[in-house]
Amino acid sequence: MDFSLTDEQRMLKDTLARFVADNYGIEVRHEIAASPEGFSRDIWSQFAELGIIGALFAEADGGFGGGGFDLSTVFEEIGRGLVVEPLLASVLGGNAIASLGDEAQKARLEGVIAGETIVALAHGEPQSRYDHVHVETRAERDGDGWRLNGEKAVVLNGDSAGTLVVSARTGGEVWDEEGISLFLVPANAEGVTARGYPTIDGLHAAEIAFEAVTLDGGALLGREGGAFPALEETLARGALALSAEAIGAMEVCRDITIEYLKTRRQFGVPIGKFQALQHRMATLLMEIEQARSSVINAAGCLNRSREERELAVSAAKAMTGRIGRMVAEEAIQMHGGIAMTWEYSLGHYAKRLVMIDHQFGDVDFHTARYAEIAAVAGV
Amino acid sequence: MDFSLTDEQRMLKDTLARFVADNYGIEVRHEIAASPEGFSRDIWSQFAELGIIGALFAEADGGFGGGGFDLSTVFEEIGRGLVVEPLLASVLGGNAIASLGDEAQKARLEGVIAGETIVALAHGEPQSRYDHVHVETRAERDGDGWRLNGEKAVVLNGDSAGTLVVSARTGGEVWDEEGISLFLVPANAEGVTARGYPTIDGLHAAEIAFEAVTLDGGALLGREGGAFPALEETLARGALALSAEAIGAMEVCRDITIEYLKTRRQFGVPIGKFQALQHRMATLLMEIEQARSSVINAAGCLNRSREERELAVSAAKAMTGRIGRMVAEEAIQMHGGIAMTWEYSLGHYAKRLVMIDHQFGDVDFHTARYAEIAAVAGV
Amino acid sequence: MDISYSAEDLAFREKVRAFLQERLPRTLSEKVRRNQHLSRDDMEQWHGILNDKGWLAQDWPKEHGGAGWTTVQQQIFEDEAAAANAPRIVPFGLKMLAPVLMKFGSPEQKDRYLPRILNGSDWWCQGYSEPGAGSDLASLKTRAVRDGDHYVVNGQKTWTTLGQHANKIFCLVRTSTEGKPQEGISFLLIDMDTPGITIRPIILLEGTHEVNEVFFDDVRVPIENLVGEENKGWTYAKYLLTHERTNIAGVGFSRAALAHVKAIARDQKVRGRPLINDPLFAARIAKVEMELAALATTNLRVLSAPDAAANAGPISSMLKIKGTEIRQELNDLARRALGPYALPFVSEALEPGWNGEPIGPEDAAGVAADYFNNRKISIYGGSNEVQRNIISKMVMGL
Amino acid sequence: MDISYSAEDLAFREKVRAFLQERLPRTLSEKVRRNQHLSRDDMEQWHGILNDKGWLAQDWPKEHGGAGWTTVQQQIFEDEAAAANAPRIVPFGLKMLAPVLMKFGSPEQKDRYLPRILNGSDWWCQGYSEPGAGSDLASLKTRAVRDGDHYVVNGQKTWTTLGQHANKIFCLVRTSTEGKPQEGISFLLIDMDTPGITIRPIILLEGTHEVNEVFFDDVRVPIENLVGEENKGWTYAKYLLTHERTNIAGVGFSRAALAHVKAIARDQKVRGRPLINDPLFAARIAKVEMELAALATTNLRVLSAPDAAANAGPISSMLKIKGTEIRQELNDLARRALGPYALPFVSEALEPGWNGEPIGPEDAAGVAADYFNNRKISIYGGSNEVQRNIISKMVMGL
Repeated sequence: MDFSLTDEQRMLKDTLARFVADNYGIEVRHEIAASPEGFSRDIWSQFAELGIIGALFAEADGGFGGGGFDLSTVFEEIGRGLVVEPLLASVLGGNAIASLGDEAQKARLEGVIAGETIVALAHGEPQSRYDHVHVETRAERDGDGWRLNGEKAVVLNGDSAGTLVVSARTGGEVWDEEGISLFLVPANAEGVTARGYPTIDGLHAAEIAFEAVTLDGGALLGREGGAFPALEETLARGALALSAEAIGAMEVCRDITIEYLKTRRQFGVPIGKFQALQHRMATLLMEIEQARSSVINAAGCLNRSREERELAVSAAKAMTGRIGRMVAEEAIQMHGGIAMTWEYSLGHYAKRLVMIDHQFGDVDFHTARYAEIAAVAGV
Repeated sequence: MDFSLTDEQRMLKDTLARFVADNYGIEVRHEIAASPEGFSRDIWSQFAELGIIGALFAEADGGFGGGGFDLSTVFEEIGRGLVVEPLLASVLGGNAIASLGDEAQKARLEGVIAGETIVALAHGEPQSRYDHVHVETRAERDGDGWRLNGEKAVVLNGDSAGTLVVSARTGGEVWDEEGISLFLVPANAEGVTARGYPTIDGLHAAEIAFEAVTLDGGALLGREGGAFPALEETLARGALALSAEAIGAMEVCRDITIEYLKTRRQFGVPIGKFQALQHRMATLLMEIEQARSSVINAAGCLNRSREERELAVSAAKAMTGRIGRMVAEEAIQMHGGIAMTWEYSLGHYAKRLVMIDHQFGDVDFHTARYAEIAAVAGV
Repeated sequence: MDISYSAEDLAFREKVRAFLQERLPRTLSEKVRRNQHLSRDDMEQWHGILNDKGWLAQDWPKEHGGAGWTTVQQQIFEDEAAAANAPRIVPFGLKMLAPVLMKFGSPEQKDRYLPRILNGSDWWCQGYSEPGAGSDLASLKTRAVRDGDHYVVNGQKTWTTLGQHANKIFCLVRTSTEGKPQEGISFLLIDMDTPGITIRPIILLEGTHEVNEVFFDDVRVPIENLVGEENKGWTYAKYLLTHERTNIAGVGFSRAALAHVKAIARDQKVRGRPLINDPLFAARIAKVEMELAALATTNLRVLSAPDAAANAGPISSMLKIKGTEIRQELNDLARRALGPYALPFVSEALEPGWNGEPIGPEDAAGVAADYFNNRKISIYGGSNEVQRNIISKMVMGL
Repeated sequence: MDISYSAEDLAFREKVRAFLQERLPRTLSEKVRRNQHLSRDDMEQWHGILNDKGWLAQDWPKEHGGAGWTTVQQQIFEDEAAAANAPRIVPFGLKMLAPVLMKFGSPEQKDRYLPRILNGSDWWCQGYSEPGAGSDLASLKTRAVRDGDHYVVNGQKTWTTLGQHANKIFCLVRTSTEGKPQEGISFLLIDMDTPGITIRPIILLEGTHEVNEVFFDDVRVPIENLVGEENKGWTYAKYLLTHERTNIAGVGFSRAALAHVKAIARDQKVRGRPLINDPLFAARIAKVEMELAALATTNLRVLSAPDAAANAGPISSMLKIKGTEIRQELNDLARRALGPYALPFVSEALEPGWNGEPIGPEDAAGVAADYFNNRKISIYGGSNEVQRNIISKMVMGL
């Protein structure tokens, strides 16, 4: 048992933290978030140079990391810096390619890790909500290739990606695990329409329609109809990354709030002298430690059995979802009016924290899912 | 709209409160609770003389009350005094007889109201949990009469009642509304075995077995298989009574705790000066007011449509269940050690409050039930 | 006891419903339903319609042109108006300044200002809060120094809601530093176009412009604009707080919000089944629905109690806390119900006149923004922490 | 990072399991499983078995006859022992007095008392709390006045757990009223059979006798029974609080409690379906199960951190609060799960040797009582409110 980072992870963490401190202040961040793509290609290639993107992938795939604690280390700092660059999209799209791709397909990862290619995972659909297996988009055999029809919803960075990894049903019914395939689709393919938009927490996403999109045989990732296990593992990585990002954002909220409680005076004393606020702050501290432990569990279980992994990941996502909302709401409330303003950074952290719960499964979804998996496992 | 008690209700309330103050101190109450029957026949006949039992029944049934606010007025005082007399059993058994009985059967109510006959409703079963329709006990035609087989669980005052009102299935399957009948069963009938016991909050209940109990034709209350509507309304009265009882107990906990916060000193000041405790106490105050409002709603809807009544009753039971637990736990916690002792009255109120949630449906049961009824009603 | 409305109240409710159906413009109710921002014209249009009917100043006595409604009638109107997605009445002139003027203003002030509030000639905003003062109003620093026939005002106000539309501001200013902090405060009426006043928008965390900072730099205010006596302003401001009893709980708004949550939850599907039938989500809705039904009764108990005035302080505090908790919970449920579609945020979609195609469910655009925006309601008007302090002191004597 | 146990720890766990399987008497584990009360003989039997194996004094160094286990090993034992329904080790002599003696006691005190703790000759109880002092230990009033070779002790202690079985008590007593309240406190060892001591049971709200009041009336205590220096007792008592790190979180007990809840919820049925599959109940279980998994890791993070000693105060506070919250939630779920069968309370069923037929589910008898009894765990040993104060001061500097 060892709860300390490796030297590499500590270096990675320091590098990213320093970069954010030097180049990614909140004003810069707002400007980038408001730009047409919602991220900065320039910063993105610097991330590549610093090895941040590479840290998300295993050596076998051209990276130098890719483990659970590599992900959690990077995303914790992403959360701390409110970074809007397409890291999560890269984890999702990149991992699907890494898991299922043949050598030719995996060659794209070089461009991803070099910061040249943006990939996105187009999986969620207008009716799927958080359901991992809900796929209505269909791919039909068309000669040696495929014809793709369907709609994908809230695809992170889907308006900027050069390559979309698209889930589509090649068999089975809407909620079957079997029959889901993943395809590599060039964003500029005929019949692909992406409508990009900002999200309330400063990210970018897109609604993407596929109308009779023709794909060649090399577009299929892995076995026809057999993509679900890799997709599930990819979503687990996404959920872990989001949970770790939440930890970083929570800790910033915590620190800003403690500082405010110490300096802000009311009725003649620092408001941190009010015991009601002290006790609520103490509760937040504990809850954040609990959330951190849940993320450690998830990172540590990423390579264990499906059941252990999914239990730990659902626990982390449910706990960070619940505690993230609590931290966001309590930090604003304990501040009062100032935290309601755009100018004060806290509100932006709060928005991100609350919205993380809307990505890849919220508290209720993952709580029910945990209960189901535990019931099946009989634990 | 009028939120004040009628003169009669106010008199009833004062009478009962004065009687409890004079004759039902906590030590007396403990003694009565520890006695073999778990209540006092002597006190019970005084209740009858004072009109407390009569207030639970309509004039047409020989009482002088029976409305929702009559029930809530009496039971609030019962809660305040931690009274263990068989009032709830009388409401349940008595109301079933009043609703369904023919003239001959209803004649028993005179004895009930006079404090001479104890009735009990034997409805819950070892497997039924809180489910109103779950009846496995069976009654089969036997000549002009019936033969009854089955087991009833946690029957309030079932070990002291002279007459048991027993639900049994004369048709349908285990969870059908149709097919449930109610029977009047003499407690000393051949084949009836009651095993009485105290409950943790000071009441008395019994497990009752019916083995080939022979009943004559006059034992059936109302239409064969058609007892459910009256049974449901009876259980609604029971839930209302319990909710009102909870209000009384909560208010006592509140008052004891406020008093303690004012007088108990720690670190040189009354502990009520600690803001964290002040805010928690303020929360309890509000929650209790909300619970009271939910009980007013239930009492006011008792005679409205089935849907309005059941929504309001489930809301009251769910809210008093949740808030009752909160008040019990918080009052103990804010006191500290002293509240953990038998000698201090608070703990006994806390036990009753928590256990009320185990009678006729807990928070989860009534929350889910509320949601179901609302969904069907489309409100 | 009787929890039913009287026949008169029921008839009144019918009248209100009929009025709303007939006179509330659909252009307005649609904006409200979709959480779109209302323009100044929108708000003035609705005020005008109400004023034509004599229903704008609902709690004013008839001699001042008010409707003279009972508190229960006012509550009925609020409930129905919210259910019909009517715009809220802008309260600063009608509900905050007017009662103070009626009680403490000079005859000239009443004659001059009350009609202009009614007919929309004046748009008032409130100058109470200051940077660094927050819920501790007694510590305010904006000074007014007597200079001949004028006060000279210097200082800064903040959180001035809809100040960007206002031509008038009523202010608490410090006219003395002697005695307790509350004792040197006066209540001044100020023209927003007086030289020396600047107004600066404060953008809220979700990007909207509702509140402002107002700066006073040697602003000369005629002494006849003083309300009541000098140094008694704290009394007048407190009068308002204890006077205000209707609609603190916001029951009508919460009912409308609940209906919205249910509409979303019927539309959203989980494995083909409406979200509203998902056991966990259904329980969340049921819980808040039960709370709201109780709050409606708590509210009516307060409104109809004969001793309500005496208890108004702490009981208002309870209604404020529970009311905001419930509303915030409903805002939370609405965003939860949307799932991933809470994320898209096309801010133009919230502006008047936007006609683009929505992303995701039809009225999803403002839901997440509304959730964040409404974090304010437990902060402003005396934070819920200050309300709990009041309850501790006044009800419990702690 | 690596969240797996080392090979050595896993091997240790196997050894503990094998031992428990072999040596834990089923008569004891059955009583624990059913929340029955343990007699003095029961507890002594288990201590004896552990002592035979050399595992009784787990955190003592080997030179004193301890097992010399690491904190992680101690935690593993606690987890496994709880899972096997082993009785808890009575901590007063072994875990509370012994560390103080080892650090501050005289050589004679160590030689005399430590072996007697190990072999069960002495049963110690703790004399810290006083009526009216509660979590504010520094205000204690029991006086010890020097008189020749003795202290004369007068006063009263309370909440003395299992004092009815004890022949010795270690006490904090006031030997001086000068300086700060903490400064005049001394740490005394007292024979329970000294003339002038009376013990009176305190019955808890659910009817059990666990704690006592102890009265001191001119009790003469030899001065060699003073531990360390006069007036330094507060330092020794605090040493204990910061020293104690293992099993504050009670992870093992909570795991056993969770297993019990699940067993009940599999047995109970809702419309024929196990309660454990009811969506609301399943969500309640899942929530606390996730919390518990996180707490186990929080606990291990603390135990394995190199700087743990420095942080022990506030971090112990966190583990105490979360640990008790989770355990109380599990007690709550167990009583909920039973439905109406939480009500019956046949107190004899909790006594050793009862052989009657249970009412309702087989091991329901002690569930509600246990829920009420365990309200104490967030009160004693420094209430959770005091723990939050500690966190505010030490971690946040508030």
